[in-house]
Amino acid sequence: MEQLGKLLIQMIISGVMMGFVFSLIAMGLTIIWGVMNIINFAHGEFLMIGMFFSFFFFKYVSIDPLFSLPMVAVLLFIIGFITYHLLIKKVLQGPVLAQLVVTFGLSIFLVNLAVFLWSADYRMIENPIASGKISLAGIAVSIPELVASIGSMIIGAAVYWFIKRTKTGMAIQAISMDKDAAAIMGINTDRLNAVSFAVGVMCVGVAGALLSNFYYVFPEVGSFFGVIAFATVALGGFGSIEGAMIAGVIVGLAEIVGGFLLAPAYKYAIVFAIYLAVVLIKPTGLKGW
Amino acid sequence: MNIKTRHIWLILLALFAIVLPLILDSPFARHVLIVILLYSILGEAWSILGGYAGLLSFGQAAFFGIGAYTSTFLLINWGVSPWIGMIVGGFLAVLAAICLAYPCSKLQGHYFAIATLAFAEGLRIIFLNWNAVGGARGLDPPILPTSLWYLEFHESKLPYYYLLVLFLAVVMLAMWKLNSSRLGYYLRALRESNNAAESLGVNTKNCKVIATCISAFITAIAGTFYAQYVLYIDPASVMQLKLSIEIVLVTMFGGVGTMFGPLIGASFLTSISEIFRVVLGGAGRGMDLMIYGLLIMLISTLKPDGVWGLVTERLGRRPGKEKAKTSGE
Amino acid sequence: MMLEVRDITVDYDGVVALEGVSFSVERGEVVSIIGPNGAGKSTILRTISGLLRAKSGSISFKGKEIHNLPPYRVVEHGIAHTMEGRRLFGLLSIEKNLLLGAYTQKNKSSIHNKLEEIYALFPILKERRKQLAQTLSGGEQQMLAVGRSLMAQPDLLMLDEPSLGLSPVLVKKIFETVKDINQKGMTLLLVEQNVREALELCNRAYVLQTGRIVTQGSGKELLSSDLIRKAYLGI
Amino acid sequence: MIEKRTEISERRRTMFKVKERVFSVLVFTVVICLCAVSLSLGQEKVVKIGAIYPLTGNLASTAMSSKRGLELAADIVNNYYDLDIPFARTKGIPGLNGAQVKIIIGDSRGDPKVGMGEAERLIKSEGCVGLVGAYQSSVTKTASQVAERYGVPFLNSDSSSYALTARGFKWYFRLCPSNETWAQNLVSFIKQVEKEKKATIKTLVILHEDTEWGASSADMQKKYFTQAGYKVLDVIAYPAGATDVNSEVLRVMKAKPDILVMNNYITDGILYTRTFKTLNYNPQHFLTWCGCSEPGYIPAVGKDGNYFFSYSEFAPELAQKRAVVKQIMELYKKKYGENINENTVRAIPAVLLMVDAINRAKSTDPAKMHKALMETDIPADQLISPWAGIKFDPKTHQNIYARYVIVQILNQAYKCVWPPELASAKYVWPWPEWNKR
Repeated sequence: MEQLGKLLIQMIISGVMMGFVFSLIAMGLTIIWGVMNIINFAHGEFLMIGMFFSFFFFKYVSIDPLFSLPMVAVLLFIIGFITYHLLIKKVLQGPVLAQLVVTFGLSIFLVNLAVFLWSADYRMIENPIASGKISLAGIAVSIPELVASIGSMIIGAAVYWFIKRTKTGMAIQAISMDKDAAAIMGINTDRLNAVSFAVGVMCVGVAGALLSNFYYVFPEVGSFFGVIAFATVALGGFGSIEGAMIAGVIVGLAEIVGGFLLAPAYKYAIVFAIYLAVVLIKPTGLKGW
Repeated sequence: MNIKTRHIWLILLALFAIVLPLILDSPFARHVLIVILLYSILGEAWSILGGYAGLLSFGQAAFFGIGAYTSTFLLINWGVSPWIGMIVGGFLAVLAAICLAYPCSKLQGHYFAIATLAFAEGLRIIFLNWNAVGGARGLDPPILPTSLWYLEFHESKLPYYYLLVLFLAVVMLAMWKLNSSRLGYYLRALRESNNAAESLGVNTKNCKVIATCISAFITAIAGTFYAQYVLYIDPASVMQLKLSIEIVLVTMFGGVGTMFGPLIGASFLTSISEIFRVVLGGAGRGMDLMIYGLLIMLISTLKPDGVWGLVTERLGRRPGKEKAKTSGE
Repeated sequence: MMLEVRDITVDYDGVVALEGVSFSVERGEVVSIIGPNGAGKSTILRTISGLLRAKSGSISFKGKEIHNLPPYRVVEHGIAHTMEGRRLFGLLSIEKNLLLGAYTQKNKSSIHNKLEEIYALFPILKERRKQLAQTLSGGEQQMLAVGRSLMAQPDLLMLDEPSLGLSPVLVKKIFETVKDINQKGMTLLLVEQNVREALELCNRAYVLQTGRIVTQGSGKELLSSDLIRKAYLGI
Repeated sequence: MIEKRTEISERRRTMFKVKERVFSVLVFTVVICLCAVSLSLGQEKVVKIGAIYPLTGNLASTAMSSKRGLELAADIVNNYYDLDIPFARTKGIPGLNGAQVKIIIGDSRGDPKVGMGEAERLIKSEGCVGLVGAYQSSVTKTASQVAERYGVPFLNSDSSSYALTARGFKWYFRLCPSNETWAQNLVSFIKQVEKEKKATIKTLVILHEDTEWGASSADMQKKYFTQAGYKVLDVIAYPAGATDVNSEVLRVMKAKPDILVMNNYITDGILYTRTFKTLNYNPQHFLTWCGCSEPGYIPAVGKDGNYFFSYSEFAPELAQKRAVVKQIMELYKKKYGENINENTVRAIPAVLLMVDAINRAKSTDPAKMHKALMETDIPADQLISPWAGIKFDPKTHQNIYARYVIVQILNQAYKCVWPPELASAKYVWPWPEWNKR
């Protein structure tokens, strides 16, 4: 019994830690959705790019992922900004379906661009600063995961602060609630769309950089996180930042605790089942409107 | 232009469809044509939901998988003809569609989309671990002598091709009928606005459920065709999210809500993808899919109404009212 | 001439919404645009504020052409627009809604003064300033919408159906407020279906039908015109 | 009103006409493109061997290794090399007037349907006399069906699903061992450990990814371990490519097996290794399949990879016994700038056997090739794989001499520990605990 109790605590800790990373990924997606009303199917691919950048900084410039993080963030922000202007802007006024198609296309393109440039090999950052583990009373916490979850929490809090407390953030919220009303307040919606897209991409890129401390890097790594991110965002409520944060933790917990109690094979099925159960009761997710 | 000319065009089209595989006599070309037809049918079925009712489904693979699995399971275990299995599978898919659409009918926009995705992924995981249907090992339909009754043709691909042409024709006819029917009208009203449709007295819930059911039925039948054509199914090939997304892509690429959209989208995307794969895929550097993705992005930014819109505009015509509702006001 | 709209034509997806509409607003005036549902009244305001683009024609404000500007640039020129249905940011607090109204303003102390001014005008808003905008009643929401527009310190305020969905008492109150704002020197362009009140309030009015201006005149003239009496006042 | 209606229907009809025209133009374009593709692949006077591999997607890197193996084999056949291996010292196929061999690669994208189409294309449009491939068992299934239908040999050297040979196909031959062989090999190894190390091994847990390969391998392991009197406490399936494997490892820890038998791929292998270490999980030992033997594994986990047992189809130890193995390893390194790996080593014999069959048949006539293949009896010393030779079971067409070797990672290198005649190092048993290293 004591054994099981220990296992449970272990699982809850691991689940919550993983959950924070999911939260950050989902936050990026939800900002983009909230502001532009589009589902970014290439979201996971930006995660992949973040991971690759982090890996390259380590491999070729010998900068540890923890220290290259700000650079990765800036690079991803710029990539997001460019992507918005080259692609997203062009379809924003068009049919909803064109927006979906364009991000599908982007996703296929990015994965294979990565294969083309960097090959489909699996890579791993060897011995980053964040490595090893902490053991306390039989509960083990892996340091890279801990760093990733704390990092995600910090970045998540920063983005939350940016959205909720700054003037630009308030304008972004305004756009996500009512685009036209925001425009006639004097908000340059086009510019802020670009900013939000870039912030969204940055969030997921940073999550990628944090994951690269303990997760392998390869071109298709994003697809898996991407699907989980959709479910997380929808569970939290599209466009809701708080929702994304909470849902991320729920997904992390469901995956590990649910996987343990039911069967690991079904752990993602549990995540989807939770989503379905929640939207049947509250059609707009936990915190959506 | 009168009715007669229209009939002549239809007859020409039918003739074209009949003659095409005879000109393209390499089995690979015929294989590609069959894949195109399969995707066209799946696209038409998606179109009922996405194009007419404005309900984005990312879970078509669930229905496809149910169709493929049911007929194959019945064939393997009790030697039931796939024709019967097809109908049974269709009805099982309808059952699944009711289970999905009834509670989800109140979900709006992307919530519905993610719900279908969650449903399909959940179902895939269940099949992946369900040993009675082979689990991850998949199912191999027995290889029987060529017969129409068992839907297996080993000497030639033509029977598969013509059966699918016939199937597509029936589906398109049904779509055409649906378009001018009361249900079609309701569904279009639904696409424009849920509230408006309700205020017109449309029972939106029933409409959504019925649309999902029709779509699921057609998709499941296509699943049986797939199983009998490829003669191997597993959750990774018939229930994968990738398949659901390809179905959406094909339809949107061709142009949503048009009768020929899915066919055009499927022809275009499949042939482009196959050509790039054959020419560039051997290099193993992802170049084929890279160009494919680039092309999709280019067309969707330059011509958001799909290839259909590109062509109609080129000919000096607006895409008309069939195009999907734009976002916002 | 503060605002001059010359011969604008607007269409939605090929359906003509406005055809050759011209009118003007002088500084300090209240000008009403009245007309039935679907006549294109809101379209006029949306075109002026840059949300819609005119196919032809021109709009000038304080002598500058503004018809090619995006909405946020129009605001900078001094036009505030209170849209139909209030369009508040429901999940933000009242104060944040007001502050967003002053988005283009850079001077912090003047924003603060303006905020106090609005609170003085609508004391109820001050009382509830931390509440979410969506928790307000219809009348309060309308006050907030007007207050939010005023925060931009505009030269011209465009009000779209301010009385829509309000009880008669509140309608009266809103019109009093509008009059009050005007007396403090604000130029107003008012779109209303509440024809009598609108005409009583305004200096001049234009009557819009199926995208064209069919008649115009001072409020009093129109109130007594047969057309208006028959068509809108039911007399 | 009536006028208006006619106008509308007139417009609709014009639309319809336009649509038709557009449609035919589009389809016509497609047709032209397809024709162009099939024409551009004209006939040459060489023997073509078709190869189907998943060159796009997750397995692209693996498939690239295989592809290099095929090219290397073709190169050895076509040109003169001073190697002690058949067809190296001749140019081309001697039995066919020195005909050259050409490998035509088809990309399956890991999709059974695409693999099927590729088989059609390679056989009928390209005129390949035989097929090799296709890595994933699911693709091999559909592609070999096509080969069966057209009566063309399909030599499979990298799909392990036992179900493949159970179909009794006439034209399908498997050179490599199956997952059934692996299960048998594992049991023999464990029996040997019990004897040599005086270990008491009674229970095990089988962990497998939820793919065709993982599930069917687990089936076989469960069957053979149970038959041999061991107790399988749990068979745990988990989603391949999972983001986190804590729940899986905790479940294994709860079951407390003596040994953990794992069937996973490199990505999960890395994740598992780290999670085992974090949670300090130490059974008597780990037996892994694939996860720890892919080329990227050791660089990724470093020292933490030490002591894992893994399967292999390539034993570098062979280099000490057979000079040709060393030569090929060097040749490969020179040509591609990387070390040869088992995916490459697996691909080579498929091409060489195909050539051998043609050579003996003195023809590319399928029936004659089939006869030659059935008569195949290649001794071990002509191979670079650790198999005991190549000879096909007359019914299932499984290479009866195929076997795996078991390696252990020692000092971050794979050392062969089983079968005894190839063993080059003493294995470490039991597993050294994580915090005592």
